Amino acid sequence: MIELYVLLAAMIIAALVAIEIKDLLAAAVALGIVGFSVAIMFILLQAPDLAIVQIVVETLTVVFFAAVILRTTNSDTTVGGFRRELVLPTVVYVGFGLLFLLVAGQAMAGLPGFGNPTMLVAREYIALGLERTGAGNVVAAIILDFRGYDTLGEVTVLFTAVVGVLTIMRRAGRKGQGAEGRG
Amino acid sequence: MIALFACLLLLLIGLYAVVTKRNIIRIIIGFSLVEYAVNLFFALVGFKHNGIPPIITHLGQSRSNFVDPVPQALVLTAIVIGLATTALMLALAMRIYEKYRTFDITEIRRLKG
Amino acid sequence: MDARFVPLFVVIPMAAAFLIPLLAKLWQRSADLIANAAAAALLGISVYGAASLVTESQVLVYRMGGWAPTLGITLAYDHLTALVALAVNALGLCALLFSVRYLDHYTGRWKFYTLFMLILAGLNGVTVTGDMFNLFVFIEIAAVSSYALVAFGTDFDELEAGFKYMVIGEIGGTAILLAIAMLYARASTLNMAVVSQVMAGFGRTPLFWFIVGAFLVGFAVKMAMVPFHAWLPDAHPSAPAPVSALLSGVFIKVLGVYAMSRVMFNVFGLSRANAPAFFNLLLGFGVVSIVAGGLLAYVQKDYKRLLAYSSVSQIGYILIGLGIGNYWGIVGALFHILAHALGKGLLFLTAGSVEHATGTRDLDKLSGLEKSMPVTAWSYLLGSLSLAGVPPFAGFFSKFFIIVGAVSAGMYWLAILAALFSTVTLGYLVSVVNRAFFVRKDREPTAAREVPASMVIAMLALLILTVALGVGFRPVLDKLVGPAAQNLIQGLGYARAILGG
Amino acid sequence: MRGMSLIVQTVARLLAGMLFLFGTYIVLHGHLTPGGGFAGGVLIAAAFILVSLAFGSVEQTERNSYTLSSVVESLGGVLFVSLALAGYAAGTFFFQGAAAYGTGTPLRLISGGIILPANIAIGIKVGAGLFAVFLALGASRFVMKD
Repeated sequence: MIELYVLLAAMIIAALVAIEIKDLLAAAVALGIVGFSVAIMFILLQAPDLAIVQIVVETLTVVFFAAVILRTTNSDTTVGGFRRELVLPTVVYVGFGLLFLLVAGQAMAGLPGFGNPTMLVAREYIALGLERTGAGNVVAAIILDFRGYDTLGEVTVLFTAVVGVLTIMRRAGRKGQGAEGRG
Repeated sequence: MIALFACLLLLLIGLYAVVTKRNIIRIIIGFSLVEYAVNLFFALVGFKHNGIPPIITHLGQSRSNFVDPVPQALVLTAIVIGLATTALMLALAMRIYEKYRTFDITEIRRLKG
Repeated sequence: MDARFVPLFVVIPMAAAFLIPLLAKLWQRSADLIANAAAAALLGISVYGAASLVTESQVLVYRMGGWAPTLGITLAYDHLTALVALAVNALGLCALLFSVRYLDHYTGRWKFYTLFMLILAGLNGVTVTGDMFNLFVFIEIAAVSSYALVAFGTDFDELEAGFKYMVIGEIGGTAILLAIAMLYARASTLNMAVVSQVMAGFGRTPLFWFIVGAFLVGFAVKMAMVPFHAWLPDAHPSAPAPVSALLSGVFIKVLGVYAMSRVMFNVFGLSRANAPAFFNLLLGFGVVSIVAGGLLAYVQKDYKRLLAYSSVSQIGYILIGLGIGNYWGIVGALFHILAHALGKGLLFLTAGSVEHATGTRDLDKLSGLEKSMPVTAWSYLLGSLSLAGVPPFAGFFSKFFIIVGAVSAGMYWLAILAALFSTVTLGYLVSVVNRAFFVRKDREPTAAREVPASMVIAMLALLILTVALGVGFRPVLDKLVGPAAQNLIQGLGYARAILGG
Repeated sequence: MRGMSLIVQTVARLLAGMLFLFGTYIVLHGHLTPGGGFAGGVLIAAAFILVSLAFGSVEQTERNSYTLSSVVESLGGVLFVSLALAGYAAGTFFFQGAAAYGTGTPLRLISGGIILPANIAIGIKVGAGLFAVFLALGASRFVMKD
């Protein structure tokens, strides 16, 4: 499992780059690196379904980011250099983070050990998946048959977001309102 | 266990950007990081040592060492929801830029309280 | 009784949302028709469901796809569900009727209706679901459509409020997802009833409290309890008035209060007897919300912003009702969900009609509207009396029950505080009457005409419901709110009711 | 938006065809192999995005494809809901799966009951919806009409 840890380290470094680098386009690319590392991680975790979806979603996310950044600006004037007003929030936040990790560590001691899931319902899905739904891919059997209602919800969230994007991109929200401030 | 901690660390990095950064695009990037971290955490939960993907390729195949398929199904949904929210946030960010000509939230803040 | 009607709560608004974009291309105004018809159908099945529960009184369980509870997703319909569904769909129909003419100011009519139907789908989905992950999915449907609707006007403030709301709201959503991931890792199942049985076997470990805490943060953001309220006073005023009514009236209660009580009481089996610290925490948040929301509402100059801060304060009442944790406290909280949904929905609709008629919501610019807009003015006055807890309106009974609960639990200071702050509520709500509706000495009455008939009907319908709920509180209490409170108090008994035996 | 050079256009056309084909394959085999309606739908959207990037477009075509894709998206949604409703209307459960649609021959293309048609509906919906989002966010400087 050494490659898992190497990937995790790479992800954390890329994440730090993504939140600190000055150029927004580069930050979006760094975000893409994190996303693709997640996809590789999914392959290592024996989840090919997730890996495929993560790859295509990540590509699309970077395309969306690039589309927005190219239409607006890619320079971020708010990062870089030492800022006095950021010292206090950062210290407070680091304190909060350490506390969170401590509490989460306590809590995670109660989880079943890593690599030994309980698989209470999962066992039934695996046993019944092919016979009861006819699908060889157990994940597909779960998302579209056993828990198809969730997928209806998922598709609806996507539909909501699409309608939401179209709503927000209207030229003017109110009648008689000019297209002020646009260039 | 270390993998789960690394996930939470990634979550904290993303949350840091959301809380302290002042550039809208940077906040969205931070939010995406939080999302990845939670998805990865959920996927790690279903991992099984020496497991194989839960896909039956031929009849009569042994299914005893399949990894847990449930987190995979749920994370799939969560990834799609994440894409949807990111797209909506980007649309809002773009319209805000068109109105205010900046991504800096300290220059945008017109609402009080 | 047959549970076959339960999935219709989700199917009707969802199908309407998918159909509106198609049919609106052919005929613009079909969106009005479809949306109102769907909302009327939703209200119809809520009434039907509540009526049949009252006569037979049992939990209805619907198995999606016919799968048994551990395998598939189950929907559950009990008295609590019936109560919340009634509030959601009654207010939904009135708000949609109000929208028909209100939208004359806006562009993008079919987009508004599509998103509104999606909010209703999300809220109803959260109400009827009996599955942890499904809860998250439907919370996201409702939340994502509300982000877009808050920014519907696409003006400076609206976009900014939408973005702020979206970032804070999504952090809450992610907290809920993290909690579900942890919960699945331990319980290895997702059906609420089964989860509650499995988790009961593991005891109150640090993991248990971590999961409870993550859920609490998520729901606290959704219900805007102080100190997680920062988004609400921006988001609710920015939305179009019918959406503000829905958001303040039912959205924060379904996604926040209802979902939280369902998870905490029925899944984790928390009660004042076995987890006093958690309930004291709720009391603390409730008191802070009442005080901070009430005092901040006093200093607002914007009509809708004042109402938004008032919502924060009223959520506090619901929280202390739950936090008291005995029968009367919970009854008061649930009754307040109904009373506040109708009352605050009505007040936001009057705000919409004032804005529609005068083009402003700045209270310093309004004066003497009582003459020109009598229906709006009287709706506002009676609605605010109800919210402030003046008998015989609905709000009086909810606050009365909460005070009875506090006294019977021996928390006299809480009873005094609740009574005291209902006068504060009355103060800031009536100050609007003074400023906007009565003629002020130094100023001419604002020129305005009463709003069109459909908007008047929507306001009157809510007004009649508010009055009816107050005058006829007895049957509502006996048949609906009381059993709903028992649904929460039974705690882990919920699992037995769902799984049967 | 201006189109790109002839070489880019030719390559893009080829690639887009392959992407589209691959997306369709992934949609149709979602119940047998990894992937499914969502992954395939995104690939189909990507094929369209590639073409619109390489060829550029005039405002009118963009508007038409925006309208068309939002209509197709709604159609996909309606299709999915009616698949779910079919079992309900026929007197069994909402989202009735294999019991209503039959399991077919296991591990062949025509199997999996509701899963295959549902994947197709999702593929249509996701492909059209994400292309519409791309047009709204990124294409040329036109602004959405109502």
